[in-house]
Amino acid sequence: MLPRNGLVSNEVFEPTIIGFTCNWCSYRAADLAGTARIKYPPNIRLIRLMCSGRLDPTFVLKALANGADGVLITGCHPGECHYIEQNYKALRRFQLLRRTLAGFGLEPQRLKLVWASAAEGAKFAAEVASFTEEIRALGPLQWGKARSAQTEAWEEALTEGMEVAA
Amino acid sequence: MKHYLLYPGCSMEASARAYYDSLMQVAEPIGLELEEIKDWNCCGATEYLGISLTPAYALISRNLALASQQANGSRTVVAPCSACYLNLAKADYYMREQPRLGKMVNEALAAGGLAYQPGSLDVRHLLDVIVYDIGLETVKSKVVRPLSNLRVAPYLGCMVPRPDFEKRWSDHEHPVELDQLLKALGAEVIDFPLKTHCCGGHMTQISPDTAFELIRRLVSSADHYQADIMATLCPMCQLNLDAYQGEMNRHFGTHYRMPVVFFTQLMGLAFGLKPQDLGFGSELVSAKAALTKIGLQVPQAPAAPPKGRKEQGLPMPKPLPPRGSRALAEGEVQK
Amino acid sequence: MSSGNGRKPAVTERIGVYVCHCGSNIAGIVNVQEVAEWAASRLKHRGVVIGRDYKFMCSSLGQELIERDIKELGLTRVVVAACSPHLHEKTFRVACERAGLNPFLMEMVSIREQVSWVHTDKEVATLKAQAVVSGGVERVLHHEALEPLRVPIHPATLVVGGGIAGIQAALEIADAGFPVYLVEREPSIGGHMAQFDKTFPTLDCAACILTPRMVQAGSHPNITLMTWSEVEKVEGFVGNFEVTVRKRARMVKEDLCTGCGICQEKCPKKVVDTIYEAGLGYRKAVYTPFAQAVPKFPVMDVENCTYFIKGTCKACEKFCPTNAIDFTQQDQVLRLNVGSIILATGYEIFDARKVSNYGYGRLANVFTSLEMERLTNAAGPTNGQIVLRDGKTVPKSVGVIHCVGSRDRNFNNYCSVICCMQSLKFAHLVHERTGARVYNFYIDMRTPFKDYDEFYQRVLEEGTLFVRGKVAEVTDAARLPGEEGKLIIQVEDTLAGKQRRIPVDMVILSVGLEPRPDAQEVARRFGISCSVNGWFIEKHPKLDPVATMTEGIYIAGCAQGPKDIPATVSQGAAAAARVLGKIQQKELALEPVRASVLEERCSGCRICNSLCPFNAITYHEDRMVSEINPALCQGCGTCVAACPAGAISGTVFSNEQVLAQIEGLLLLNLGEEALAA
Amino acid sequence: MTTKPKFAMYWAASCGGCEIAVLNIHEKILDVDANFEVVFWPVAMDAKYHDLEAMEDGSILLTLFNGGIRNDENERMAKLLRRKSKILVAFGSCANEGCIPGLANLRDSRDIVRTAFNTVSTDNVSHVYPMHSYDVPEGEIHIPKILPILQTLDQVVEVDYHMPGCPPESDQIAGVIDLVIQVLQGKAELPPKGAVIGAGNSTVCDECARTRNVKSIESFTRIWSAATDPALCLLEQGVPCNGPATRSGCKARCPSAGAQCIGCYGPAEGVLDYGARLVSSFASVINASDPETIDRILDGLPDPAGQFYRFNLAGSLLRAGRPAWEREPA
Amino acid sequence: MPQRQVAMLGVVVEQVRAGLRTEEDLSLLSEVSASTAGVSRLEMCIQCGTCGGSCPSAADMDHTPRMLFAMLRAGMREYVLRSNTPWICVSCYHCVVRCPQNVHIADVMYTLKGMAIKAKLYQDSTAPDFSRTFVDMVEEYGRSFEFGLATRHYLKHFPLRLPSMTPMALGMLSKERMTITPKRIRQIGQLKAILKRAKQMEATNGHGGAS
Repeated sequence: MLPRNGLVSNEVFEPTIIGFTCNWCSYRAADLAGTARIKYPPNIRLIRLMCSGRLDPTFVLKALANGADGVLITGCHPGECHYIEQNYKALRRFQLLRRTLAGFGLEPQRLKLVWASAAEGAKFAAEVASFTEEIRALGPLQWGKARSAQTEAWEEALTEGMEVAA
Repeated sequence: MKHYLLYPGCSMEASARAYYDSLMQVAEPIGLELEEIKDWNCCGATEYLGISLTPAYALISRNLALASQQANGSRTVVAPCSACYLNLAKADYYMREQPRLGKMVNEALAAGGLAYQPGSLDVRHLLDVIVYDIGLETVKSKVVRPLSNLRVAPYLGCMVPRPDFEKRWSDHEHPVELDQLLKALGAEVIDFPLKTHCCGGHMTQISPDTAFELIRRLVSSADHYQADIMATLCPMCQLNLDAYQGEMNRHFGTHYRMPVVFFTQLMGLAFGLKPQDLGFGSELVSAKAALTKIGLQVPQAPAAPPKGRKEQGLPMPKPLPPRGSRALAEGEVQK
Repeated sequence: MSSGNGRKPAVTERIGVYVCHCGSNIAGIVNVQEVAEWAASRLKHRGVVIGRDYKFMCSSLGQELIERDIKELGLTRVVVAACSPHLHEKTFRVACERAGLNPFLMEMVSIREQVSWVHTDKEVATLKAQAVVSGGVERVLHHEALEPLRVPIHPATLVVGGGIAGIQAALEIADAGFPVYLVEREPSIGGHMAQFDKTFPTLDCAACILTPRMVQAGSHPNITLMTWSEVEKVEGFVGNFEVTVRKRARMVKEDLCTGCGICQEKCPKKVVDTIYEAGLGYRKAVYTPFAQAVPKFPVMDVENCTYFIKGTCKACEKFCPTNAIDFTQQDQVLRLNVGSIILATGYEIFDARKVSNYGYGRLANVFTSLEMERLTNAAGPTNGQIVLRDGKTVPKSVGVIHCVGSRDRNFNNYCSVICCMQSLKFAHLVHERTGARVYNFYIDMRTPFKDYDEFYQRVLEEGTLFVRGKVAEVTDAARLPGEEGKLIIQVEDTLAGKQRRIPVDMVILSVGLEPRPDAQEVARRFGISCSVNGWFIEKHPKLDPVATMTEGIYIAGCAQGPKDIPATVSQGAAAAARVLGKIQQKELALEPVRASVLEERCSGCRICNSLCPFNAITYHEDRMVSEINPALCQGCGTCVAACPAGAISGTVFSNEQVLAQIEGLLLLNLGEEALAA
Repeated sequence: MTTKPKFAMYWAASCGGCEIAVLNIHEKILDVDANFEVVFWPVAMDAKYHDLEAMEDGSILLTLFNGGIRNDENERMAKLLRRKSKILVAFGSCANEGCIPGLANLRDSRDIVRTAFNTVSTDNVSHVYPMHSYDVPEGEIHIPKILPILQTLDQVVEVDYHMPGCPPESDQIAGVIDLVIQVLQGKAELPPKGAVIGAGNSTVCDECARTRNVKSIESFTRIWSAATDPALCLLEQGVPCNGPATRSGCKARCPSAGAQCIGCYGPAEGVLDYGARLVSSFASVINASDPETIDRILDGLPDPAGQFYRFNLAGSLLRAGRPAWEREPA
Repeated sequence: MPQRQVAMLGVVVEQVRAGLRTEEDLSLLSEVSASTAGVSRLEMCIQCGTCGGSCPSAADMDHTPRMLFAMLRAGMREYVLRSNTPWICVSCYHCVVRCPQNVHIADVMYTLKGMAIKAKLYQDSTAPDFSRTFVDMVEEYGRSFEFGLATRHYLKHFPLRLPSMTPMALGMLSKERMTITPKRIRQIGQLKAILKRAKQMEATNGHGGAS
């Protein structure tokens, strides 16, 4: 377990979260949270993009498919995008992607969009903290982990069939 | 015919009988169809909220629950009494703003086999409905006896234009709706500066001296503007200004005789209905003198022009058009 | 074609990983030595050949460490784990360049702002730092050698707005010998300052200090003045903007007009002047807003001109000695090429009618601060007489209300900065000119700058009565004896803890400052953004207050936020300095973060076309493909993420780089055996 | 005659459409016969697994493998044919990305068995269920085990070439066969290993005749609910057409017939997740900026997962839905 | 007010004067906020005095609303709950719509009344009694009953005023604007059940509930 998720302790489930930040607002908010020494859970690992508009849904799927339990997308507040209006595109993609994930039987809450200006270090930290708790509450995702348990599925299907027969 | 659910409120059956009667009289001609909420209860006025939160809101919400059960055609509840209007509107709004409150209230309602979904009803005041749904044009068209020469002080009191959660009124402090309506009736409407100030509320019961001062302010100001009569839309205001006017005069040694009636009564007059059918005569400060002026062509002594406005001198800024998309109001802005 | 993970090409790169202690800032929480060793051992198979930790990587010694390894170990990639790239990315890029490694082959990851400063558990923090480094290693494998983009800069500058900020900026640049186009919407430059009488705290006359500057700007050989004009369109990019300006028809031939003013004299049509006279005075249908207007040529207000309404009159034409009047004049549309743009579009004053409890618009003797400026102005409608709306009565008592429309969530929740001082100024002027009793009603007294508090002291000495409390209402409803015929100001004197009713003859509302109503639209036109409150956003609130996020576009004065004249002027000068700096470089280098279309993969679906706010994407009907102009592209990557065919790729933040970083962060690169563990 | 290179074709979890498409190349099939010795092709000739097993590794030159890996028999055959073949081609959508059978990955595999053997439409009163092994007088017999999820061929074995399509267009098949023959005759070179063959490099729009403009979607509609302009891009008309993200090669058959592309040719070159491309591009051109309006517009896509992953689910990054991964379906 | 309370208050005053009670009761602010319908925003108050300036009955209050909020923040529980301010509030909402910080002032006043009653910390019993009487009637009949209310109340609190009030009362009666018999709603049982449940919840969920 450790390597995949360096932060698992036996008592509580420690989720792994990938966070996407935009270079102009939310990444700077994260910097500010740092310079202000505001503490937040270590579960999140950040990736810097130029803009939330750069966020390709592929990134989110990649993260979820490869072991992340939740993904946090952050960007400038509506109307304050460094690239004028690209965060609106992020918003639209986020909403459609959430619906699509739901189609996969995956809790939409595992994907969250948060606006944080370069001045909102405290907000950024608070959002990370609350999101971590939300994901902790949802439990591990561990996408694809059941792949090993191939035959079981069959045996169960069979026995089940028998029961029905009986 | 426009259909609404009516929440009359306790006073309408007693102290504000005139309000109720005149409303019933004018409703038909302007095409206002009012269906009373069955077995409604008191809204708690301003008292229950001060005792405890959940029961107070449960008390109010029982009416909302009953209304939404009864609602078929219309989901709009009309309240003629300001306190009732505010309480109903407020409960609906806060249960939305504070879902937990909604949850608690509904738990309580469940004990009576009732439930209410916050936001599912529209709570509006009678004046709002008449001005914005029925329309001033319709009202105008029914006027057969214009209230010309009658100088009326439009008085709304507090709880209708404030806090105005749904932004239904043109302004918090100087709303124009009542003025417009009275103008439509042909009355001469004074720019009454205290039109949304307090009548004393329950202070007549708790601290009469406080109340008397508040009553005095209103009456004296109306008198100062040479109003013949005050038109109000709130039973509490009417009761305080009318019933306690004498006591107030005694208290200050003044001699005001300012009749205070409900705007619906004046509507009735303008529509040519009989004063007694409109509850005239039930006011303690008689409106007779004022009534005699209606229809008479005797030229009035020119009213003192409002202070500070002269033709020459520096130009005045244009007044701000009423807030919101209520374009209807635009044409009718004061003067 | 499907599975993302799995087979990877064997790594041929040689990566060096450098972990900074930052004194104890990082080392205090993260076991930096362990992280460095971990990278060297566990990520060996990913190309890491050396992992080092050092006290201060950004120090010259730290940099030399990296440079030496590049040379001696033949590193082809570098990962620095330290502070935020926003602080030292440049530093380490330069270091790599010195050692002959392309600067863009360095990746910097933050383990200070994102790890040591925000976490407390040492073990966990160290583990996270490892993950972060691993992400950097995977990412850097996909970096490519890049060159910064170089674009030439056009020497001309466009200054929008002819207020004091714009004038200052224009003069600075023009004096430095470069051409400037100064565009102003109104008939004359001068802006709000031209409306003022005295300026705080020194009380020197606004006209006396402003008009010389106006004349200078109007006559400067390097300044092309365009009043009664507006910018309609902005194309191009930093260094090479192409701007479309509409020069509205003046109906006055500038080459013939001598500005003698006879046309105004003879014009029979009187109009309330809501702009310059703030609605307190009148002008004609053909007019110059004020005597010292620059340029001197009048403009014709066609909405009000009798000739344009009725078809007859032409008095101005008849009497014009030089036949300068031309009723047939049409708007001109000009296209200008400039390298830089300065926006100094100023502010609007808050509409006091919105605060209905103060009665402005209903109560005759309630005035706004701008009306007051005109009242006190010797050239104003009353020749500087402070009188009531009746035009003659001198007030015996005056109340000045601060924060009208400011610091109030019902209107604007920000502080308008200048109100306290302007209110104190009015207190002084009223006292000086009428001897009236003056009350000032304030929430907090804010007099922070040079000689400001001294001025407050002075006004205190003059006997102005200060009441701390936000005024509740201004009414004409008399309640007590002595209130009849007065305006009563009702307020809680919060220091006395009592409600007071103060009767006065005149009320002055010190109204706040607001963004121009069309600020949003202007921002969109110039490709910059507005804050929640509607002010233009600067690049950095502290370190870059006059630049914007859009290269080559600068802001100055109140368009960026409320400020007083000194601050406005310094911003004008600052913006000019930034522009001059750029012009002198002749060309500028841009981060090579750019998107490009792979033509053979583009199907011409045109989904990307509408996504670029910088119009960098053009569609070629003939070849049925879209193309991105690298000079216009700002590198946001929105089109890269949107392209359904995956035909658009972006440098510095490519799909490969981000996806690899994800795998790294999730430690997939440790291989299956590690995952099993 | 025995010097002719050997050819094999196999179907795993698929519908058989791929073989029809192959037969659909008409007289070209004779070239196949002329140039190849067909050693294994269950649908066309009788052959036994043990014959195949007996063959020498790498002795088959070309194997066209269609169908996804749904059960352990499919898996065994995939590995076997991989061993025996020089060139293994993932043939058709199922082998490449799972196709329609892959949609079952949204459910728990036990549901699939239940659906097959115990639904109202199944006349199975005595609830007889298939069993993996069963003793009969002749001895123990086996039937394949179903796997929790359907996998694509390259998720199970290494694949040399990918040939997309449901089914691949016959002319494309013909083209590929020609190419291989050319190669045999030394007249041409094989494309680099792992390449996609029998398809274009761009997407469907590239071959679509409809005029396209700058896009801005106000609402999504269905082709049957509104008359569409036959000359204008369907997506611009609000019809969720997957063309922009789907690999070219079909000559835009569906759009030119007035129907939106449903994506059977799979993702374009180098695309990691087909659905993600559509999510991103569709959302990007929605004309709304407030969450409510966006939601209202998105309601026009009732089943996004189905819309974007109809053919590509098993080949997508997530590969399957939650229930398939979990022993306790959510 | 009873002797004991006076004494107590006296002591408190002494302590405050002596600056002994520096320990702030920070729970007070949050308690009030939690007990207020909607979002009180009390913590946002900037002490500008708009409320005190707007209040039509400020003259009769022993503290302006603004001061009350300052004391509230300082945690001066007894002072706040003893203040007559909430009882003098006429719910005119001028302060609410004018407050630059959108503090729900009127609703906070209701909350403070409730807390004062619970803590038995009000000075003048007139107002609480009036509310109580009113509420009792409503709970009994489902409707308010002005005549009974007014008479009962005046008898108790302003017996001396009664004579001068009589003409008014008689006028009201003669004009049928007051009935001597109260009206009762049909389903009073239902209402009583609802209020019972509500009160139970109030008891279990602490004062307010909305938080």
